[in-house]
Amino acid sequence: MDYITGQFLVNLLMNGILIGLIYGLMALGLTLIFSVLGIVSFAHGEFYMIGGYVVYYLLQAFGNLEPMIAILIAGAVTFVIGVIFELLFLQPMGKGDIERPGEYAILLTFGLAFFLQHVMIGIVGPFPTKVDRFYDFAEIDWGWLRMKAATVWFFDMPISSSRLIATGVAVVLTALMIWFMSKTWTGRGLQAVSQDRQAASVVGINPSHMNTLAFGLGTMLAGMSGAALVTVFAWVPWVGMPASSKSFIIIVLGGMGSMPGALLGGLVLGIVESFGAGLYPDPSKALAYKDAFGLLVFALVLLVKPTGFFGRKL
Amino acid sequence: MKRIPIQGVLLVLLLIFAFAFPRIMQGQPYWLYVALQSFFWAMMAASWALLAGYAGQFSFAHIAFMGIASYTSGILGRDLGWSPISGIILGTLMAGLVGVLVGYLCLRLRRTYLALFTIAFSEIVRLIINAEHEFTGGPMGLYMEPLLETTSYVPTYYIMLVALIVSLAIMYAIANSRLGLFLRSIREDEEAAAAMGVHVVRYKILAFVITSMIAGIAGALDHHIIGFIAPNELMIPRMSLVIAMAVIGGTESLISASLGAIFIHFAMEWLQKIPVPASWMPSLRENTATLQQFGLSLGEGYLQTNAWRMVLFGLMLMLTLRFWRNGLIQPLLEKIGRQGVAEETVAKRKFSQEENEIEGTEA
Amino acid sequence: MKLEIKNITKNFGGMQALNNVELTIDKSEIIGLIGPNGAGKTTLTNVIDGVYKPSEGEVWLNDERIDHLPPYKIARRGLGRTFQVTRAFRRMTVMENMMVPAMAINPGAKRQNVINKAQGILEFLTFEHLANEYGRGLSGGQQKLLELARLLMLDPDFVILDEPFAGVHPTLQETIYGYIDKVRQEGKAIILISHDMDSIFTLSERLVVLDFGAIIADGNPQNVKQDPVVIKAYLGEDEEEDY
Amino acid sequence: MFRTKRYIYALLILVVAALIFAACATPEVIEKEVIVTVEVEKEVEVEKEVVVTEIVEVEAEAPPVGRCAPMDAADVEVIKIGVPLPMSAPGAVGGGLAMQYAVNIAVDQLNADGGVLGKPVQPVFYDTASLPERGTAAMEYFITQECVVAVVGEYHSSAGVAEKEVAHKYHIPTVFAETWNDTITGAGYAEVFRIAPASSMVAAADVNYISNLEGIEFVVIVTENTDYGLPAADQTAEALATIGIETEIYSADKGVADYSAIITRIQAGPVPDIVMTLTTGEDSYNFENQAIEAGLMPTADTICIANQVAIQPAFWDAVPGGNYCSFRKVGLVPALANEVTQTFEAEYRKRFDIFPESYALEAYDAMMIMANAIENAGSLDPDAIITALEATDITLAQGRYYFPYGSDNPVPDDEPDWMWHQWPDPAVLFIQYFEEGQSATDAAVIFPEVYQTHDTFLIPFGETP
Repeated sequence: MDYITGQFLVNLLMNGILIGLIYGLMALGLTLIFSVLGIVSFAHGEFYMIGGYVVYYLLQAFGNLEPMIAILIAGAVTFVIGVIFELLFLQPMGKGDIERPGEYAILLTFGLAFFLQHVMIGIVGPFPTKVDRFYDFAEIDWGWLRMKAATVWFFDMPISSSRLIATGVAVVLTALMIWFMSKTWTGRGLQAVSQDRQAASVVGINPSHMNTLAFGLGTMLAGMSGAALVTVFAWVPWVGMPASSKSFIIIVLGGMGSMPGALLGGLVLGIVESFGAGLYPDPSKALAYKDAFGLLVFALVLLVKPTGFFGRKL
Repeated sequence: MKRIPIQGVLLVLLLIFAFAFPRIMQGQPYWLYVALQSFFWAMMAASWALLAGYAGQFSFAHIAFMGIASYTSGILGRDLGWSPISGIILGTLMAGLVGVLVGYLCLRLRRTYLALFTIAFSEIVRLIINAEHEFTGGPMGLYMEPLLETTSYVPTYYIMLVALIVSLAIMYAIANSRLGLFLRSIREDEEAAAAMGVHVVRYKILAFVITSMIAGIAGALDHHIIGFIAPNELMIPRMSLVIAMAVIGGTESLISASLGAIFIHFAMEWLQKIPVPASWMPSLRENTATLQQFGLSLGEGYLQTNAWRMVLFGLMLMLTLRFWRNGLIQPLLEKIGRQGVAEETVAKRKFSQEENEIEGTEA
Repeated sequence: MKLEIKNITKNFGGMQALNNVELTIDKSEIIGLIGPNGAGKTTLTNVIDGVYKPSEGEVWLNDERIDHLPPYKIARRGLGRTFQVTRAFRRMTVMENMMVPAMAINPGAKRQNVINKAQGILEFLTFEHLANEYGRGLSGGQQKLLELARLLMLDPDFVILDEPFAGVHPTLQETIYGYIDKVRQEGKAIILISHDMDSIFTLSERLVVLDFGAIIADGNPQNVKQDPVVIKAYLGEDEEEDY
Repeated sequence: MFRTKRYIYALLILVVAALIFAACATPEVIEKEVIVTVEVEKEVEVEKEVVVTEIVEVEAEAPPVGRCAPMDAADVEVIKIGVPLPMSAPGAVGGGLAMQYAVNIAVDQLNADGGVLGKPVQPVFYDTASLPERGTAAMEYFITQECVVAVVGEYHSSAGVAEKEVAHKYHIPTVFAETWNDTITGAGYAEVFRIAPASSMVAAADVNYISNLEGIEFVVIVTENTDYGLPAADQTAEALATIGIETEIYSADKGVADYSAIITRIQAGPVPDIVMTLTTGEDSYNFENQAIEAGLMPTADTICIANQVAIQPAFWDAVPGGNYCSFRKVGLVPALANEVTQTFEAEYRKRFDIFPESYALEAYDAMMIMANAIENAGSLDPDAIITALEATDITLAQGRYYFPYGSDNPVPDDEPDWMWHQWPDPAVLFIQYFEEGQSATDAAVIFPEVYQTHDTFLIPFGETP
């Protein structure tokens, strides 16, 4: 246990915060979908995966494409897929044709996840790919802050530059999303629907359009987070499964349907995983249980306070 | 009840077929083995249908109970030299015990929350089995003592068949007893059921216990027959297979769910390669490179579709949910069984619809 | 038979839904429970029924304290209720719906006896032709009837009817009147919650008025009607147009 | 509860049906009938006598059923060879696809040269998804449905352990291509051969290499939580302990994308002399990239031993800072490719455009070895094929194949059990990059000495040879 020093703990915390912000971005779309449609999309990770692949193939085809534009295109592609799926499969839920919408949505999105993942295995193949970091950092040495192309040392603590870029994208996207939800007419419409469907429809908002829009936006956010993270992690068609389960954990931690909650939940999950893996006594199992720590916290929160930190009543 | 003779006849025919299967498939142990495995899936799907379709508890932990029972039996056999039979019994009890725990923890959780919690539980179980490899064998898997010291599948086929029939009979009896009635009322409306005097807590837990014990016995039996278990079998995609089988069969009928499982298991085997008509062959031959690009390949008159059958499967699950909410097999069975009654019911429904309309205009 | 509600207070977060409610019912009678929207009528029902635990106070049924008991035990001890929004078991037939309470209170019940009893009740409520229909196939009014039928199967001493006339066809309303009469004849107490003032005044023998979570009047309907406090509480509220 | 009578009737019908059909059913292979009966008896009381008597009765007239392939090549139109591979989750789909492609190349070559024994060869693929249950199904399917004469392939040991049992049951010669678990050949079945290394062999090679380096005291192993990774890590750690080197193992589930906590933890402890990666595929890329970005390896103090997927060009996309990492490569490297390898590689590159991975080479070779053995045996008789396999002496893509220990020459006591029917020479090489973006063909082979293209066992960090 002699490796546990103050510096070590600070490093763990920092790692947890960085990855936590990224996790938060992953879950943002899911929480939006939940707040408006009241369902959890089990195919969330698959949209995340598709977003990453869109960027990968765009950059393969047009090598000098500005990465940020590639991210936007990835968002557009996943938006379209999400909207099509919503129109074809989720619309009947809003119309009351479905006996038990909650269960229907769970099973349906589960099927979609299965479908998309295997379609991608068929199309792109099962071999890992990865996109190199979008931008190289300049070389700097100021003592407390050193930078090289791939790494930044902040008080001697190494931080991957691609991770920093992804975190930046995450923060910008989250800010944009919160602005969109609170300041634009459409965003307020979404919020109105998420709070009271009937009242919203009385004041002239078409809830079923809002459903479609919310699902599309949710999948778009998933796609964009995948697009931003394809430089951080190696990419395979089943990369979405862990992303999905992390997103579930996060939205439950933060409170289903709450956007700031998603960010906070992401941070909590990142920190819990980081400290869990860093401090678990048996080193050979520390990493093996990394996912289990998050799941355990998740299960406990579900049991003790299912509404999470910011959640509304069940 | 008078109205099910057709169904009854069908059932008997089906049973006769099932018992005659080894005879029909003489010299083809492969199909016998496939059938044997399909019975395992049928038990899983039917017990999940009881839990989800009757009691309304959409749990994803079913495969974990299967794993718990199998691993308990396997480890007892390895470390304490227990015979498979006693191992299976204890494994099943263990699954039931964990079922009590999970059922109790899940009392307050509904729908999405329940699904998420049970997924987490199931993953934690798998991660523990994987990580504690000194004890469980971990990813290297665990040898399970064979149930019978024979390489023929005939006796094991009958064992699984009888296990399936007995478990279906037990579940059918439950579904049609007071307990089934209460479970369905809980599914429909917990609060109203409680107001009608139904002990919601007890029956919810009971549903978990019974179904997880059936999943447990199915798993323990099957893995003793295979002789080996690996944690890969507890992965969530395997659970989705169970769910898809039950959904495509029909979650509100045990027999439909189990027939769905058997049907899908056979279909998945058959779909490994699709026989391609000779007339297509020349054009397909020219495109061999394209085919291989997508993980397909062409044998003599066959198209390899290993990866793509999963795509088909996912699509089928989605379409079934969207357009045939009672599954594909259940409506079929109902149609056969209710021919005489159909008209009467339609008339009644029409009547009540009219009444509905009257009220609609008034409100 | 005796139902005592002693000093009940119920808080939701900062909001006080019920405030020191005292009510005793010790004989067979029809009690009308009225009050403006949000007065706490449904909350009171839920507290009596065990869905909510009261923040303060006690509920006693036949000299047994029941406020800590779960709803199913309270139901078995002889207190039944309907719901404001009907809660039929939608994917069960009418007959199955009715078997649930009968089987729940009497584990040893013979299936045939239960069916016979249910058939009698269905005939009385004039919808025996729908015995094999699914709950979801029924109209709103028929669902109300189904809830009443379930209550008869449960056979409680105290019956709480929450808005039994809301959205019900006039012919069915007659049936419900008949039902209330019958239950009254059997010597049971009925707590009737309704916005339909005509029915309340026609039927009830005692009238309780709730406002802001407190009882502001309790007594003979005619007297209560004249009570200035009650008139004030309803001032500016057109209760008929609420619906 | 309500319809007890109906259940009794139903059970009665069941029992009668069981009676009739258990009587009619002929068991395929009956070895120990007595035990059969006893077990059935425990399972369902009602049917015990029925099954007992009938099975025993029928047993006498039962024809021996098993493999359906004829013994003589003249009796078949095509020679079918079963190829079990993982082609869907949770198996390694990538490995399965590559091996399928490699087998197809081998078959095309064989058939272009006139086939085997004058008949064309046809591979029969089956998806085993890394599950033992699927493995058994695959073998039953091959042997009793498709009438294959032999089986080659498989990627996952978890499926392989089940497959070897069925191969043994039907006496079908089988060459395993990429299953490393010791027990595969350790069981000593006459039918089972293996050209992949046993995991103990690889561990031994790793240890051998490390023991040749100077000043190594502390090794960190990062492994994946799979049937490959865990035993490999444990065996390596055990062997390193015997030569006084301390190890620390970190094992991770597949799909863990973020390793930063563990990297921080390693950095907080004593500086490791070597960080060795036993995770595979995308997981190894993730770990290596994150470790390199964090400055854990490679440095002047810490040697980076990457996973062998580092041989792929994708390594440089995924791990841009991976210069000076060495990696262990099982199977040939481009620098040592012979003519067979080059012909195969040219064909393989048409689809994948990379130097074939060891499992692709093994799949190709396994098919070729089997074809060669059938040709030499001159018949489809399993005994003849097994004899021919034991006498294998052929140079293929990975080098010269032979099986030193078999029925004529049993495994001696001082050799481990798994040497039975095991090709002893899978090349286990250590290769090191010394320029960023370097192609694997140009990288230096640093170990073992016989294959060296560079004369030290390690190119120190930052130096260019």
